[in-house]
Amino acid sequence: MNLFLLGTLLVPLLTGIACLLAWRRRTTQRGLGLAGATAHFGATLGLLWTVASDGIQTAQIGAWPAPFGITIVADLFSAIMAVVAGMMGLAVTVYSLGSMDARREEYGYYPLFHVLLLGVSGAFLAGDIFNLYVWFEVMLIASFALLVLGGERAQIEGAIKYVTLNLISSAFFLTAVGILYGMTGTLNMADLARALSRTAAPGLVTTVGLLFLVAFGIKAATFPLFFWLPASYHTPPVATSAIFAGLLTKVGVYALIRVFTLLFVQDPGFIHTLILVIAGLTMATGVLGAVAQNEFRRILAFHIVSQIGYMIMGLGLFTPLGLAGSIFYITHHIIVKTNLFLISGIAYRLRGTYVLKDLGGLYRTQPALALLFLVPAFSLAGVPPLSGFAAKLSLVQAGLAGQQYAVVATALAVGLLTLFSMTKIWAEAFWKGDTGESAATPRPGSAAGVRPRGLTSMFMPVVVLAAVTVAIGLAAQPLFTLTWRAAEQLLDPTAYINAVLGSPR
Amino acid sequence: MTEWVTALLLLLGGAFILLAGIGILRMPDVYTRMQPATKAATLGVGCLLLAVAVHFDDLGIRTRALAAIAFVLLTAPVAAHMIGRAAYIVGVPLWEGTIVDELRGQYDVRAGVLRSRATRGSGTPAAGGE
Amino acid sequence: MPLLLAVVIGGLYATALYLILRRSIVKLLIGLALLTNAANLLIFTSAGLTRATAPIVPLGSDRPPAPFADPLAQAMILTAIVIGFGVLAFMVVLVHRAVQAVGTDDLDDLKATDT
Amino acid sequence: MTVAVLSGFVLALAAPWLVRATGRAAGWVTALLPLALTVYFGSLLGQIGAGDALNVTHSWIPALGMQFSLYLDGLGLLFALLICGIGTLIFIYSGGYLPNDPHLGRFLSMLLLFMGAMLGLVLADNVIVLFVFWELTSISSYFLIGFQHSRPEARAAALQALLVTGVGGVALLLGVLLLGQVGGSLELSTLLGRGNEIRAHPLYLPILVLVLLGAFTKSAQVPFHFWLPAAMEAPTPVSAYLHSATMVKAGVYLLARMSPILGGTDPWVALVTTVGAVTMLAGGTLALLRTDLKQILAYTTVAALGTLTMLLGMGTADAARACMTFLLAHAFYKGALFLGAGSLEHGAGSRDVDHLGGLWRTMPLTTAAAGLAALALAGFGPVLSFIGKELLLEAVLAQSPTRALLAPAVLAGSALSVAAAAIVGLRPFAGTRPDELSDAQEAPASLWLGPVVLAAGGVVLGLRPEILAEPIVTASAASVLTRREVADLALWHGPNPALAFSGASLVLGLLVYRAWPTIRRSAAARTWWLSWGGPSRWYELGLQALSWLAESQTRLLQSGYLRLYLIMILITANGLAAYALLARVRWQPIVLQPAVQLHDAFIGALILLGALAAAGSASRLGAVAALGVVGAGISLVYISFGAPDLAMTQFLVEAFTVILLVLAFYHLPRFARLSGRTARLRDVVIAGVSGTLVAALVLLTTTARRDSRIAEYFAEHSVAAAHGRNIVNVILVDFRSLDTLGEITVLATAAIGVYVLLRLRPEKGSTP
Amino acid sequence: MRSLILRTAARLLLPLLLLFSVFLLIRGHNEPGGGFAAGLVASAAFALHAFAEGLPQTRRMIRVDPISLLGAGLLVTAAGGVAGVLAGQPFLTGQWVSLAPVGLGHVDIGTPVVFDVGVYLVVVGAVLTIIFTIMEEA
Amino acid sequence: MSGTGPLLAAVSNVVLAMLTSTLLLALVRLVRGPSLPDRVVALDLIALTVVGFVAVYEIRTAQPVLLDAAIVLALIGFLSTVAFARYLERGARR
Amino acid sequence: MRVFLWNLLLALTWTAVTGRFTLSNLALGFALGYLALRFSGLVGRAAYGSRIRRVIEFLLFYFWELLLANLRVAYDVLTPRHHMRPGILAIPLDARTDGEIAILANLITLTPGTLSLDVSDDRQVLYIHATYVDEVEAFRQRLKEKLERRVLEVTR
Ligand code: NA
Ligand code: NA
Repeated sequence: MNLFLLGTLLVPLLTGIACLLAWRRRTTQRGLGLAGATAHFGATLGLLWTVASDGIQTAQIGAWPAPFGITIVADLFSAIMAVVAGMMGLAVTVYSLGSMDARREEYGYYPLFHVLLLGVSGAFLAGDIFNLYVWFEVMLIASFALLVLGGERAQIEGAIKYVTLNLISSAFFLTAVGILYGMTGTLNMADLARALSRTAAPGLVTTVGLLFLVAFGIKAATFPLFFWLPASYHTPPVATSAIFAGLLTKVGVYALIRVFTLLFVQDPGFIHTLILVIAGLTMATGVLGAVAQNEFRRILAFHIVSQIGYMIMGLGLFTPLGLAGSIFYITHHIIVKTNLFLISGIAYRLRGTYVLKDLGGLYRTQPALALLFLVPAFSLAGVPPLSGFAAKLSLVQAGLAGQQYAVVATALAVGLLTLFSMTKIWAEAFWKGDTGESAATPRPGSAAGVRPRGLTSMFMPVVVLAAVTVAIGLAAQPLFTLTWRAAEQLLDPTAYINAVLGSPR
Repeated sequence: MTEWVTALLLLLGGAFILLAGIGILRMPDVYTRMQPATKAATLGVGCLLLAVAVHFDDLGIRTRALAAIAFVLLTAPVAAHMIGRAAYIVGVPLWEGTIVDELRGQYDVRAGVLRSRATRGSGTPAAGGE
Repeated sequence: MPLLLAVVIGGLYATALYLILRRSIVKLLIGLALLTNAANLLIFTSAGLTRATAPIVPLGSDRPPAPFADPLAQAMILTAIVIGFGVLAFMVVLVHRAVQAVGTDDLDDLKATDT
Repeated sequence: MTVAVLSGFVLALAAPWLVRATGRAAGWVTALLPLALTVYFGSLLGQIGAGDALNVTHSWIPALGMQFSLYLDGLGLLFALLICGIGTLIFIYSGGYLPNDPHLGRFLSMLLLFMGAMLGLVLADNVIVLFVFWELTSISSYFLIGFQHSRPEARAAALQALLVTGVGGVALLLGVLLLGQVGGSLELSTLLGRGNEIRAHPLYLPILVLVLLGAFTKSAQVPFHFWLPAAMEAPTPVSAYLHSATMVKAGVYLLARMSPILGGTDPWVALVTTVGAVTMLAGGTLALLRTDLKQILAYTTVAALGTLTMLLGMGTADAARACMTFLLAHAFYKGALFLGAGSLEHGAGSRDVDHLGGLWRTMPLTTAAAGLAALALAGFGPVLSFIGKELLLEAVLAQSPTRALLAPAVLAGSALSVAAAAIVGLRPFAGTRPDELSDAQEAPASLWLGPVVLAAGGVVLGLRPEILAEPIVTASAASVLTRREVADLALWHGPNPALAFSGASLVLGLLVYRAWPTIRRSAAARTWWLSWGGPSRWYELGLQALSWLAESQTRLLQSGYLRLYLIMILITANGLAAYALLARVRWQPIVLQPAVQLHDAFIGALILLGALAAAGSASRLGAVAALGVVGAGISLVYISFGAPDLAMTQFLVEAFTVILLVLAFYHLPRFARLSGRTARLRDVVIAGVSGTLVAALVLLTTTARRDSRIAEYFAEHSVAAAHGRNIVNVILVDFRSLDTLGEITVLATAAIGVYVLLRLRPEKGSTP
Repeated sequence: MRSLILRTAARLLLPLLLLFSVFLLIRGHNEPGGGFAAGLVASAAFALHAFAEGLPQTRRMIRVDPISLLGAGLLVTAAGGVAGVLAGQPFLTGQWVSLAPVGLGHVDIGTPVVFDVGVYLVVVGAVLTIIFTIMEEA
Repeated sequence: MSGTGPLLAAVSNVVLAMLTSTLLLALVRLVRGPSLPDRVVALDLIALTVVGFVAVYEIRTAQPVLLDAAIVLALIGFLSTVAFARYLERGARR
Repeated sequence: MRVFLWNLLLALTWTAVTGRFTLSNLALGFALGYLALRFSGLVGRAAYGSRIRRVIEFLLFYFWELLLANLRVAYDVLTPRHHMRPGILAIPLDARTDGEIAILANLITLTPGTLSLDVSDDRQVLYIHATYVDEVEAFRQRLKEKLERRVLEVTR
């Protein structure tokens, strides 16, 4: 049994429990949270290393053989996702140490955070469709609680929509799982793949696939199912926004990629083309939504939607290059988008607002922050040679190879609009001079010259993530090799199925 | 023989419960509706559980069936009491054929006090309900 | 029986969704509760119905007498029920707080966080 | 060569510290790098000029066909020398131009970044790498235009330049990727040999259009020219370097580079020549409508870029030679003029020709430099530009089919240049000095050095073109033509038609100059159409349309009404599922076993009616009670089909749900009927369709059902291996205990969620 | 307003329900029941007590804060799972011992049973946290 | 439906029909109200009837395991009734 | 002693419910019952005698009453006209302890036609709703004598 595989699940679980046992003891929880996040990141790195060198890792929970017991399984795609999740967990934890207020820390922030990580990691490792549902719910309920933690009116309002629409998604998911189980009598995904490949009712399989498409489409925030995201992501404390932005929708994307490469591959001419159309529309509507915004975090939130379009574009293309591009894109996006939210939080800490009109002068007073903003912002827009460029380039190349010119053109045009909206933030928050109003509601201690508390631990993850962005942009090849291998695994699931079920005689 | 007893008890129980169903529909106010709904149904359920006790020749099952009867007999009247009292407190009207109401004016809802007849005062039941 | 239950399940989904589409936040809540029930019943039905014994091994035996009801579907539903309950509890309180914060149960008054 | 390209980036990172360390000498110090590079590239002149090409390849992202490959031929060398040579002067100039600016470090850093990017662009062999550097030049241009970032105009101009060149960049990327696909390689050096195949490919035309779009936006061709004059918001060294000598010529470079691959076809000739000619005339004309020196120079740059483009469109050997010569000449004189304008501004405090005059006494060096450069702009005198212009005229007059059209255009273009040259070369320096310029003084060495060297360089090259110009022009023209024809550059070619043409343009130009004040006055009254119908207006309209589209789309989609979100989700799901069920499913006879008994029907009715009661109840608690009924009905189904655990749990959960709702509803307002009739009808239809689809799906599932071998396994092993007789419970705590672990985590987390929702209320002024 | 009748009944029902919940918990592995149902029954007992006597009395009676049961319960389940790992087997692998205490016959005790106890604790903790918090709000 | 003779099978059919009819009758009262206590009485009756249903089903299918479900319901079915009553009284007190 | 009896009762309930009448199971039930009693703070409160005979007598009487009353309700429910004369009466109480009052009240509720509504705070009066009140005082007396007296006989 691979301890890294287990650790990826167990560490956040045990950390969550430990934090829960230290209920209302703030300092202890901070220490536990940091230690747990570090250990989790370590475990995920170990997992990726093992998967990359030794191949797909599986474990049968309770020692019950597949397909009877629950399988947890890590192929390269899972492992990559887990590593990025671990990295974000650690980065946001460090950031939280500086940014989270004492009351929230006391009232369950750390336990909830680690339950969230548990849910996310579980979803990445689930080899069983119902188990995936359970992890989704774990992640969701933790995100619900984190979203409302603090109980401000905007949080509550945003949460109503977030919760309702996600529950609808869960209902679709559960419905689809029920029907799938009814049809096949199994839940293990590898076993399902075998069963569905010789199904007598391909039309029904397609129908169920569409149900999954809607369920995960909502989670992933694709067009026209994304409404919960822009309604809520800008409402909680920024560390929470950041971890949401980095991880939650990506679990939806992960699930889409997983089921539409492993399970529902009988009718790619229909389903994958549909996904491609959705991808294009998602990119376009998301970026237009962002263009209409004038608030730092709202712009970022709409961009998440837009970027989801790129992530599923590779799935729609359904080629190794496309999928590799998608996985690369997800990785890049998680790092970059989390970082942008973290930076918006620093700007807020310094200026007391997220409204662009009231921000300004950060370029003059905070040149380091300005530089740090530019890295993820340009990367998001796909400016070379940052990580986003390699990501976009691979998708564009895959699209051209598949002669999907419309979606390629959309992707490139949306990239330009993304750049437009990043420069809007740049021009308003950084370039523009101090506005008179911006000092209207300064944070306590943010008066000129005084560095507010906690800024160091807020800056630290931002610097590291920016460095990573630059690094995987300049040296994209190693990561790309990895995502390429991951994509090949996805497109030929035999290895996955055999790793779980053993080779067929 | 036990089969016939079981059958009889089942039919009796079913009949009582059906009676409760008809009663709850037919009776004119909430207090009179509770009569069949609580009593006939409790008796009916009692009969049905008794049928279980008779039918299964197993001590464990029999004692558990009797325990279930006891539980029903314990909880059903308490539930009825709670509803009846709540109904009165919120002022659900009595049927027009009601001949006497010695509870009128005894509740002081605001203070949370129910007086006995000896210290009858001028409190009135609060209006409302759903 | 599948036909009857299919109609029942369809009806439950329809009512639940109808309630979820109301403006009243409280109706939304009741709709969500119904939806969970509907999904559970759907799993139960599509896993196959047997008017048969519960999947419990009699004392002294080592497997249940065939035919027995599908235990895995039941376990799934149990898990889903628990999850549904937890989520519903959260939602109930969230709605309560929302009504407190906004002072109305009209969902149309809850749109400040969108554009 | 790799080091040469990357050194700029490395030094860019160090520049802020360098400035801190060297203070006022920073400009001189940083100029050492371009100087060294100039020397390096100069040393390659012999080899490359002889027709060789250098090729360096490093692996980068091979999976994407991206390798860091550089290719140095005559064309690349010409540009590299320009970039580094002029760069040297610009860095020196910048140190003097912004001596006390606290952000000088950032400025030099950006400038170095640009230089590196520009070098990369012209040396890249891999088209993607070329695009990478292409974008980097746009980005650095963005920051440099917006250097005076507190000015809204500067920010707007920066954005405009970025967007316009960004559109072109996107097109270029698409174009080169398609080119790579069609040509089977992403290396220019390889593609150069595959022009015939590419031009025959069906994708040729899209590729051509896309690449041209990239080139035209970057090189400010009509109708994309408007960003360039606006970019004059940038500090003068930037205008001189990026927006005149180098970056804007990236488009020209691209056309030249692509000539062997895409050129020579009818569409190429038609498009490139026409756009170039129109741009030449438009630039020349518009230059006359301005009084700001930098604006005038910007428009003459537009005109020059048009000329170069036109020449590349013609595609003849003459034209190629003319193009390269003119390009070289233009870099010299335009750089000198811009820097001179900057010196004027520095020394006299103004750039408006109407406010300048008689400065030749106080600023003799600047005057000399500007005068020489203005001569070059006019295309007369012993300057390289004269040679260029003569070659241009020869090329145009030699080309028969288009001569009738192009010759008058070139004549007009030359005349306009002459006029512009007169304006910038005479106006500020000649005549009487206005009083407000009394304290004007000569600029410091760092500021006059650039213009003087550049202007002088133009003269030297004009007099002795064989030193430098001939090898460069020959080699670079060879890159365009893919064959080597030695360029014979000389100032004096003897009397020929071109010379006559030249003379005519001179006369015409001077006439225009005489009439300039009148032209301006009458034009001022008529430029309204420019502000309403000009391309920059389209840009504005485009931005407005974008924000209108964005806002209305967002209002429509992200309306804030939860119901509408749900409706959209449901309609999507309904549509997809209905399509699949109707079009993709083969229906089979549905299963009806086990048969329905009377009480089953009653239970079914109970559930359905209970649900309807819950939906229709006018009272909240009534609805909760009805919900309880539904729960009871479902428990009965569980009881009827062998699921006592489920029934038990359902009872329990139902009881707690009721308690929960009752407790919570205590504070909630009563139901109000809020939706109208139409809305209710709409929702009934949507929900009804969903329900019907679910029912159909359930029925279908029963036809496809197969028995679960998983369940069979559990039955087999429950007692033997897991020590439990209740298989459901054994599944929960053993076979699938991970699910249960997740499930109780959900429950515990929900409890914490409830707790924090009710206990943790906002304090005044929180939310970090 | 208190009800004498309800209070008296609750006093009787509280031990009965608690007993019954333990019964369901223990029997759950072999008959209908199990940690979840048992936990709900136990919670019902305390909820009933709170309805009859008022929440403060119930809290005083329980003594522990229900929220601490959450961590404890999860710890118990996780510990049951980790036991397998420590024994070199996969996570959550059942570890069984067979006991024969005097008079009780043959009893199998295993980590799955421990796991169920953890479930029970979490359920009690969660449900009581939820119900009590809402009751205090009301 | 194993383990029962034809008599009990027939009788249980009749009784189940009676019980489920009662459920529907109670539902009618629940819908009609008019007061909340009326609805609660109906719900209470439904809970009791379900206990009876379980008992009959147990005999019908010879599955004594169902008894536990009946006991659970008997024990806590009235909890929701108590909750409703508490709710009503609080409302009156305000 | 009372505690012990209570505990024994719980232990018996346990064995009954678990369905295994072994000594060990009884002991386990006893132990669990003890814990439950300690936990619920009930120790030292109970008041139950061992008047088995009187209990049985009472139960027989009560079930007979129950049946009669049910038939009367049935008649009323099933016939088209209502024969009811309902009213709410105050019954003065002789019962004193919580247990006595609760048992009486529940038995009254279980009897068709009568329903305990509430007990006054001073425990002097039990308010009941009765469906067939032919004559108020006679009804009151009959209830006290037939039911309360017999209940108190059993409990005291
Ligand atoms: Na996200
Ligand atoms: Na459970």
